[in-house]
Amino acid sequence: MKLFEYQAKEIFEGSDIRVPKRTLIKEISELNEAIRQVGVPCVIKAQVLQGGRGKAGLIQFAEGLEEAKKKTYEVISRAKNMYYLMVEEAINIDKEFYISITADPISGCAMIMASAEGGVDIEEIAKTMPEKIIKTYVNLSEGLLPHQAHNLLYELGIDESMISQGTQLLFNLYDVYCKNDAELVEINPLMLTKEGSFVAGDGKISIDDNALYRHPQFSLTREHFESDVQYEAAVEGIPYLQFDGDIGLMCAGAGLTNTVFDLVNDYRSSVACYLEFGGPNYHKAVKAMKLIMQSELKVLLVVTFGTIARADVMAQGLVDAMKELKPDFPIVTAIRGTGEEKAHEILRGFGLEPLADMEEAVKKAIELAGGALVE
Amino acid sequence: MKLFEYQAKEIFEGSDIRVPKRTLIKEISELNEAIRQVGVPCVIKAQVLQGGRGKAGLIQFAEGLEEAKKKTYEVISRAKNMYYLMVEEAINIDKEFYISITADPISGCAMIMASAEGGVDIEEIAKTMPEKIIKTYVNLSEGLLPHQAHNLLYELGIDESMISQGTQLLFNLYDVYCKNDAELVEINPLMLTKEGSFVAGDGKISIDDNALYRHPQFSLTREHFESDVQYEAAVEGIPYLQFDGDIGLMCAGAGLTNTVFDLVNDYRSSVACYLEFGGPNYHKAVKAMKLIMQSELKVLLVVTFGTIARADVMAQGLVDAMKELKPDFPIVTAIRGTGEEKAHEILRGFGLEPLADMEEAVKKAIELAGGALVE
Amino acid sequence: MSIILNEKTRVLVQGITGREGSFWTKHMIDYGTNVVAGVTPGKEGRTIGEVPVFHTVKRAMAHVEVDASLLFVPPRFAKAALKEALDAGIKKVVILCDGIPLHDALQMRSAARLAGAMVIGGNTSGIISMGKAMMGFFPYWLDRVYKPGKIGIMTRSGSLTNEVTAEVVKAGFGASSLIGIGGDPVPLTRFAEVLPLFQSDPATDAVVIIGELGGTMEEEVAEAMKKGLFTKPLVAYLGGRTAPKGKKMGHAGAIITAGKGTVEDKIAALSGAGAYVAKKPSMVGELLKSALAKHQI
Amino acid sequence: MSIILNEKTRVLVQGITGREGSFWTKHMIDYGTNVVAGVTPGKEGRTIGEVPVFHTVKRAMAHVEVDASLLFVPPRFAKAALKEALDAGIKKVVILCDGIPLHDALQMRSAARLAGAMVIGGNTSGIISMGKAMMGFFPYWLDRVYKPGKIGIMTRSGSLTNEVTAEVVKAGFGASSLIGIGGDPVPLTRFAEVLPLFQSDPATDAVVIIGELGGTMEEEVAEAMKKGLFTKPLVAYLGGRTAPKGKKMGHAGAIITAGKGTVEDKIAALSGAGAYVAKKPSMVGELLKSALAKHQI
Repeated sequence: MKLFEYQAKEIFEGSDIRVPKRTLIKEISELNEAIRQVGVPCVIKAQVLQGGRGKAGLIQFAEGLEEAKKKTYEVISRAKNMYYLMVEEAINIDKEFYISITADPISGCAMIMASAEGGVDIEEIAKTMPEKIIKTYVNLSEGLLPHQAHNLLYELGIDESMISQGTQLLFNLYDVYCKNDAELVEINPLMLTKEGSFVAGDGKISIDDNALYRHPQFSLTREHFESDVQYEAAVEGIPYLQFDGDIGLMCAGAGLTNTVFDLVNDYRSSVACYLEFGGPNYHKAVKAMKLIMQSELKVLLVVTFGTIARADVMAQGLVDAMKELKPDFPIVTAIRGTGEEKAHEILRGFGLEPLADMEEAVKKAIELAGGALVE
Repeated sequence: MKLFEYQAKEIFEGSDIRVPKRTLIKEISELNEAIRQVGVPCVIKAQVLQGGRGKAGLIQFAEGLEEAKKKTYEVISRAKNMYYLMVEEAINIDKEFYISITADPISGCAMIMASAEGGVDIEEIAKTMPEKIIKTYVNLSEGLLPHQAHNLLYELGIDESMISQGTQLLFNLYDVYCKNDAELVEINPLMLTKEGSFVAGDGKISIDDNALYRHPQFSLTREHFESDVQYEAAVEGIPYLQFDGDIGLMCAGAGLTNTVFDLVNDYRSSVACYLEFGGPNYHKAVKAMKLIMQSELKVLLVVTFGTIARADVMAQGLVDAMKELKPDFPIVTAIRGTGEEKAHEILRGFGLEPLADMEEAVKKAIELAGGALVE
Repeated sequence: MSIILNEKTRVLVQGITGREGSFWTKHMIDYGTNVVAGVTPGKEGRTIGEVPVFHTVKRAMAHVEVDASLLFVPPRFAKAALKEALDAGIKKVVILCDGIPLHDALQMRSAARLAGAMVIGGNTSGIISMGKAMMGFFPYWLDRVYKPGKIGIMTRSGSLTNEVTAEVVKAGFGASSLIGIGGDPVPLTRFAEVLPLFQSDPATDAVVIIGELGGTMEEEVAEAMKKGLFTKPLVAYLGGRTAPKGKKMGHAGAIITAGKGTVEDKIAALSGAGAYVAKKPSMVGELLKSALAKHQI
Repeated sequence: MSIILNEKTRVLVQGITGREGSFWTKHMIDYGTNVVAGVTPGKEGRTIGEVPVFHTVKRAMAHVEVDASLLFVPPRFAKAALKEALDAGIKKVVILCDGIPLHDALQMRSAARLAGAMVIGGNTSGIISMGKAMMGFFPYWLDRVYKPGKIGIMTRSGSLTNEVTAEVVKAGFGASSLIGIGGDPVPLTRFAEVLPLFQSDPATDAVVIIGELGGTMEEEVAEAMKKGLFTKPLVAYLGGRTAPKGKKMGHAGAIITAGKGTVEDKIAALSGAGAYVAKKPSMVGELLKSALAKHQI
């Protein structure tokens, strides 16, 4: 679960990481009061989850109130699915750094990445100048050790006078990573002010969905999703992605769904939506169909090859869903695995032709959608 | 630093370990009110640090108010150096266990010891029936693991219905051990009530003196010591023990002091007090002498063989102390090590004969104290 | 021969009395697996089939010898259950559950390495040595998929495994051992760590890996091949080739982040190391045939 | 020959710029110790004598090779400093400071074992290989104590070491290596762990241990002797024989608790294993002579 910048900065503040003065507003009428609080010059920042806000014009600098108004209108006009705007004091920056903590699956450690090339796209630096990224591995049972922080900071070229504050910052950020079961915590840019303070210019935190039960303070709300249907699917625990193609996928098993996704694209057709109802969701065909029917699609393609996720249960669910919801698009099925004979019987009984081969099913779906089979 | 039972039980309560209802009183006039609060039958418990309170008659059971008064008088008359009495509800006991956590220096783990033979002297059980003590080793980086708690409890023969509460108790006790940098936490007896609860019947906690800087909530107070002089010495950071013999020891280095202690005893004389002014205290001769002079002693014996603790500094300190405090007992010295030539010069200059041999010094001291040299 | 598991391996099942645990324990025994004991705290004295249940692993091992443990426990207890198995000295563990918290998985990976144990999972159907034994849940009754043979299979995806393995069988082969390393972002054993076992297994002629977008495990396989640590023919199928960047594609591990984990990169690495990469599952059989043929020349 | 340390051992000093650290570094160099670098965060670029100072161990080791590290840091930083040394791969560490918190010491003991490192201390004067090198503070200018020879010495007590070693020298001997394992309740290396080094050291003919009440280290020595792991003559002097039960006698490690740690028990164990136990320091010399004489027959 990705948090918004304003949420990340609240967490930072609670862990003694300095952040700029800022106010959250919902509409332009609140701008005057916001600027009174944070002062000018200021920065107007769209609170949306997408990356690259700077390039997209969703972060704007303003010298005074009038400019701030103009920039706020600009940001509002560009942002999609935005609930809040942040008005933040402009910081007197001396230098910018990058810092993040993620998981390193090979060592089983937390990995701190830092770079003196802050404020820019870290993926770009990782590709073009990997030597400019300093990596430190922290064993979770041991925690971050002082000498690790020192080595990292000295290697970044931090001035002696800032080592102690930098060490504290690293400990605080590591604390945020651990306490919140984070997949990612990132400060980019980490600003070193001319007055000699480290201040978090931006904040990204992503909480591990599997650990949300340990953190009831975080809950997925509508704001975290691009559309109502994605929000509904998430609440139901069904992996669901929306695209704008022709063929709806309702498959069991992530790997299989990805494969069908590739096949559809390979044959130059396109995916309308991606719904994965395997594992614990295999009996949720009706709910899945309700979600699917909120997309625009030409054909629904159902592919499974299950073990615990029984073919007959899924087939019956599909039939029930069709009876109840009467979808108006054609449905192609390749439902296989445990209970497949019974599944095929159920499908035939409802007038659906049960295919046994995935590729055949994909081709059939594309044909029904009116697409060409160009490989 | 050893805590009193009442302090241990406060800590237990703060960590969700159940303890009986209890009230602390300072004098007999508060007894009525105390009993009104905890009810009868009750237990009167002297709050002193010595072990074996039960055998010493410092814990007494009373059926009603009158008996309680009588027992309270008894306890008061028997207790030395007591500041508080605890009046505690009597618990309906089904079974008693022993449980403690200490350090295991070999493995570098915390060691949980438990026994179904609770309420009695665990050292006795350790000697006579070591197989009745169950030991579990906990790596501090990992913490106590659920299966360790389960194995321990099943091995103790705890009923299935109490495993979950027992597991929680172990986690809470381990928490007390870690959070307080304890050398020892002990519950003996750990009472299993007829109503099916684990209740801490007694509580011993000893905090590591070296870690007290991390726990400013604990401070050594006069109550922790048998005498004013021991308290004073502790505040000064000078290891000091009081005995009732003839010869005062003021030596540098713990090992050396112990050796002199043995020699004095071997020669059938006796030690009046044990003061160790080596290490960081080697320049504190005047303060040491002030402490020593509060004991009754016939001769003062000063033995050192120092490296950092310079002989000349200690000799000068001793001379300064004699000038300032004018002790009325004879002083025998064997001050050696770094700076010994200068030290001997200083001592001679003040009319003291500087001996070079420890045994010779011990013998001389005993002779001056009027003791016989019987080996 | 087979790797990790055979019909003699003495298997313990942690969480044996749960619904899935007891159901699949019976299937495992039916398939030939030597299940010697089960563990569920509070349930000592019961039996599942003829398998005795104990409160703890330590208590079970006071009664029976154990070579490997299978964890049928919910994700939030997986870390504790693994530590219990490792503490008892068990060196092979399979963890099935999906949804292990990331930070737990990191600590589990650390603990497993420290203990020198091979811990497979989580988020997997488990491992199966064809015709001999299985730890996990596989529809072994589907004989168009679960057929003994000489192809080693490693997979990050349960559902895709049936699909791809069916193609292997369709081409006239069968499997020696099938190792589901699971779809989590921190698999407790990685492809490249299983590879040496297949290399030294005389019953394995070639290996099929079923990978997907995300992570760097396929690149590590390529690395191992380049170093000459694996010299048998290797065919790979990788799902999610056309997946958009930054989206979690079903599996938590299937995400492209920090510019890493694209299937293009993986294909390039594997092809560069001499592996055969199938564009779709139906190509796996043919590639295996030609790989084996070339290898014999 | 000598154990752990000789004149070639490349020694790093952590906390080198402190008052004690810089003072004793000069003495160590004067004695012949090969001090190659020092560490104090924030002090990189300085020198102590000719020894360069670095911010961190890692940075020091980017410039010089290091075999052993000596910690001149206050007790509250000892754990962090040790972990820094271990992380950098240093396998020999001596920690001098008195007052390491008990829970820190436990974790340090765990960490040292995990790293396979020999960590000596805390609460010790250190170690000295007579006439060659020292890590710690010894008044080596007292030649009635610090004389090279063929007796290995291990001690829990700094002050008593001078006293007892003087007796060894008085009897006509000298020391090969003197290892101060320290007076803490959790010594990071125990007597019995040093013993094998003396056993295999051709320059050591016999060993003197200077023990005291508390703990079980002397009993472990007896155990090792019984098992035949140490076969050279061993003379022990143990302080605190007449100490009352339950009182801390100076050293935190010198306390009799849970019925364990009495000197009587230790004497019985050592005598039973064939060691010679001196009742007082002045007997050590004579016992050594007769032990060596008997051993030659």
